[in-house]
Amino acid sequence: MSILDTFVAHAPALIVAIPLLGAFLVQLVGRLHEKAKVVFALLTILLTNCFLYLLTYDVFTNGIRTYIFGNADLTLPVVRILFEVDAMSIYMALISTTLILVAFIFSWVYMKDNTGLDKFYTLMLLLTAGMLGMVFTGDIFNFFVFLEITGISSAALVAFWVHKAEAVEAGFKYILISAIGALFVLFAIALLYGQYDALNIAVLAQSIQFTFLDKIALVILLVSLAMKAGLFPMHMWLPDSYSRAPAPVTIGLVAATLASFYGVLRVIFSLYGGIYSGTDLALLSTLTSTKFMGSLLIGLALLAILVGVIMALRQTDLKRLIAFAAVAEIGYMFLGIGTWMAAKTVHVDPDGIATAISILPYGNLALQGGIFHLFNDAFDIGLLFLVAGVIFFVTKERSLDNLSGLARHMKATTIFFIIGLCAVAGLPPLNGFASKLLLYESTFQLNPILGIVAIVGSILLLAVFVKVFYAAFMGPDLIKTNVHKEPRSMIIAMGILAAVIIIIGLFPDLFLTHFVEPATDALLNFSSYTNAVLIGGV
Amino acid sequence: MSKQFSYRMILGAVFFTIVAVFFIFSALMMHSFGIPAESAMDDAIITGAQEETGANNAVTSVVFDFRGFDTLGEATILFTAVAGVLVLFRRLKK
Amino acid sequence: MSDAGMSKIVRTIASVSFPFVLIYGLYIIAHGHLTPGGGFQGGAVVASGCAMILIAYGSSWILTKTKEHHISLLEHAGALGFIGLAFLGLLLGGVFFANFIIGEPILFGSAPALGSTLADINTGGVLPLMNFAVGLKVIAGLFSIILVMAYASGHKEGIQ
Amino acid sequence: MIYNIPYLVVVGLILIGLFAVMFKRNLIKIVIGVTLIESGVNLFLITLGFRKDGVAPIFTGLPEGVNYPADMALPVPQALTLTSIVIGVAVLALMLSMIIHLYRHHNTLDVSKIRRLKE
Repeated sequence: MSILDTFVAHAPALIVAIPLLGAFLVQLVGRLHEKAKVVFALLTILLTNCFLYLLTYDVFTNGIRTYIFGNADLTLPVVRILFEVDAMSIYMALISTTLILVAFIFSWVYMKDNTGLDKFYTLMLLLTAGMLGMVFTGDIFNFFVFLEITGISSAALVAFWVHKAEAVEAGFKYILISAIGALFVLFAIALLYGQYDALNIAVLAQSIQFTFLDKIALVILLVSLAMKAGLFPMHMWLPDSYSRAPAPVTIGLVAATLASFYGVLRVIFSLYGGIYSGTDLALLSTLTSTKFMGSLLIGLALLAILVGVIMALRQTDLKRLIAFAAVAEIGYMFLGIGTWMAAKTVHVDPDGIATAISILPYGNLALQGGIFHLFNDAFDIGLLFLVAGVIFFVTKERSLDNLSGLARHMKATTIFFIIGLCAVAGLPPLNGFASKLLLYESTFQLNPILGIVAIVGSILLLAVFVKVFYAAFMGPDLIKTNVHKEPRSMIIAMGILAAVIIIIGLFPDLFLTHFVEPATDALLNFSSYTNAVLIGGV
Repeated sequence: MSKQFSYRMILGAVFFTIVAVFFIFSALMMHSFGIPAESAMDDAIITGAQEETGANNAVTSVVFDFRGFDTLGEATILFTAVAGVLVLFRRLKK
Repeated sequence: MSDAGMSKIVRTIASVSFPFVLIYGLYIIAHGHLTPGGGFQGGAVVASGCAMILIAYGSSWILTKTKEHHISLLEHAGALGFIGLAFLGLLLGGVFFANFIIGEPILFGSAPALGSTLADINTGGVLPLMNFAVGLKVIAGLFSIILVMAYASGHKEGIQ
Repeated sequence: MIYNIPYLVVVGLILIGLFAVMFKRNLIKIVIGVTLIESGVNLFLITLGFRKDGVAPIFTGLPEGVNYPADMALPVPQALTLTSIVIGVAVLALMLSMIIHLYRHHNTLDVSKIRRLKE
């Protein structure tokens, strides 16, 4: 076994353990030199990224990889914690680490006037470790632990500017929501544990009977995770915390929200995947509940799109406006899942007897669109938040009423804002268009109204950001004269995101076949997920 | 008491009632207290604790060996909380 | 309030009972793999002893004896010790979190006889070491939380 | 059915906590509600692990005649509860720190007077 194989074999554990170790060390390193902590945090993330790329290559060529903590041999019953990394986990991990890397580069100058920076980087690294743990773990209680790490560290980061009352208030809201959500997740885990005496997702998925208690556990899990992902009726915390956190933290929060969304996906497609992704005739009795859940998710998603966009139109605070746009974007992702669930159909032979269940082709298309959109949402919204951060850093202004004529001073930022604007609104040459087109096509086939609402949402988003563009970047020069150029590190950070957006916008097919489709297939392939654990696939 | 506030109260009350009904139902449908429905994993842990981990205390063997990674996460959470509290009460001026 | 400390009676009783609390907590940590207890529980006992001293003497007095970042250093030591043991498991035992000591002829290495046994402290492999690391972490972590919060409720400007 | 009383107690605790979180307007009471929910969930985990006439899963000085594993309480829920308690402490510490700051900024603990972030 070569050294590279050893690295790959231990990569799942190391990818989570290295940011943890970095978080424990960063305060000690920070005593050496002023900038040492930033450099150290960046190096930690880069090292994590190296291992992640190794693991990516391996998982995309060889399939699911498991890692058992404490003992190399898998024994049944599964008593140890294990990580189960499939293409979907990798897809999420790539998004998270890239966003965190960008956040670190951005924070180089952005945070330089603050005290307590060593703890800032500690918490950011802990946030990273928490998200990576959430997406890699194959154990449901371990998922809860990482959910809590993510929630607590991001709540502390939201309240980082403690001298501002609104920041503390937003942080308190966030921790309240995440604490209650996590406690209900734990309650659902306990319900499942009490019935099946297992905590491994694959083992639980294999043995779930869909009894009344299972249904309650499912509802609790979905509601609390959707709350943390910011789905419509439970999105109230999201604009507050997104808009009051420092810009690098907002990027981290976007990634953390997506990790919760990943939790929703895992619950539907893996934990309860036997019911939802299966096409056996035996599942005929659960078909109604599947379709009902799908319609419910579609309804909430459409409301999220409309409410997010309409609320965004009314905002004058730039970051809050983008946060409401993020609510709408999350709606698009849930629209993908909902359409997939509603697209199941029963084939009936002439005698009226059901012969088969299948998923209509546009269902899978919608799911692909949703998962593709997850990536686009992270990068587009992330870029816009960075632009808002630059504007705040340069002008110390967050209200659109007081901003004007920025294009004269900040050429690069203006260009990045236009890129982000077009990407969020789903205009053709950029990545947002590719994923939204998939969603429009598929939802239109399910019900034309859905497609129309989705398109209207996009158009309104375009209107929102064009309004912002005219208000902030065009028009007369600012009365203030202390507007200076944006620092180089911020341009690099925005440039990375913009480059990714443009490249994927130019080659959406390549990205779709090489990343989105494997991720979707990994989600849908329920038996390979369970067999990787149950039929020792170490 | 604004109008919006009472509207929220009603919504909250409805939500609370639904949660209460579901929770009470789930409590009634649980397996009988004291007779676990299924115990394969825990039995394997009890029998394996002494041999595999060398600990007489099966709970400690779960905490630090079988589910050691959870404990790392738990220690990390405490670390996070300490860092968070220190961040909130840091000195704001250099 | 928390800053001024309390009366002489309270201070005396607190300082007399503190060593007993300390020893009890350390006993719970050290025997974690044999009897009910462990790093978290014992650490919480010791930390509550420290909190008792804090309430009796006040946070300003404590801060003249020790600095917050010294306690923070201890916490780092505990956390690094714990994750370091996990990494050692990767290096020496082949897997992250491997119990690499059990079965080796060193301290804590021997395995107990199966079934009901007497308490033999020389068992458990990495478990007692992890108990110590976690115990240190919990003592330092909880105490620094309590110290900072007690100090902050009396002073406007931050600590450190 | 009669044997399910422990679960009903658990649900009662969780509901009291949820009630406090949803309808109380004092920040400290909201935090008390969160801790009540947490205690309820912890109690639920522990009740799941109980076995009738079982002893603690510890071999040191195990009484004669106990045949394990059938007569021992389940160890995993106890470990999970331990984790959950520590998480609860961490969340509580952070929440209370934030409340101290909110009180400094607003001089009140009433939620309706603190709320600045609306819309």
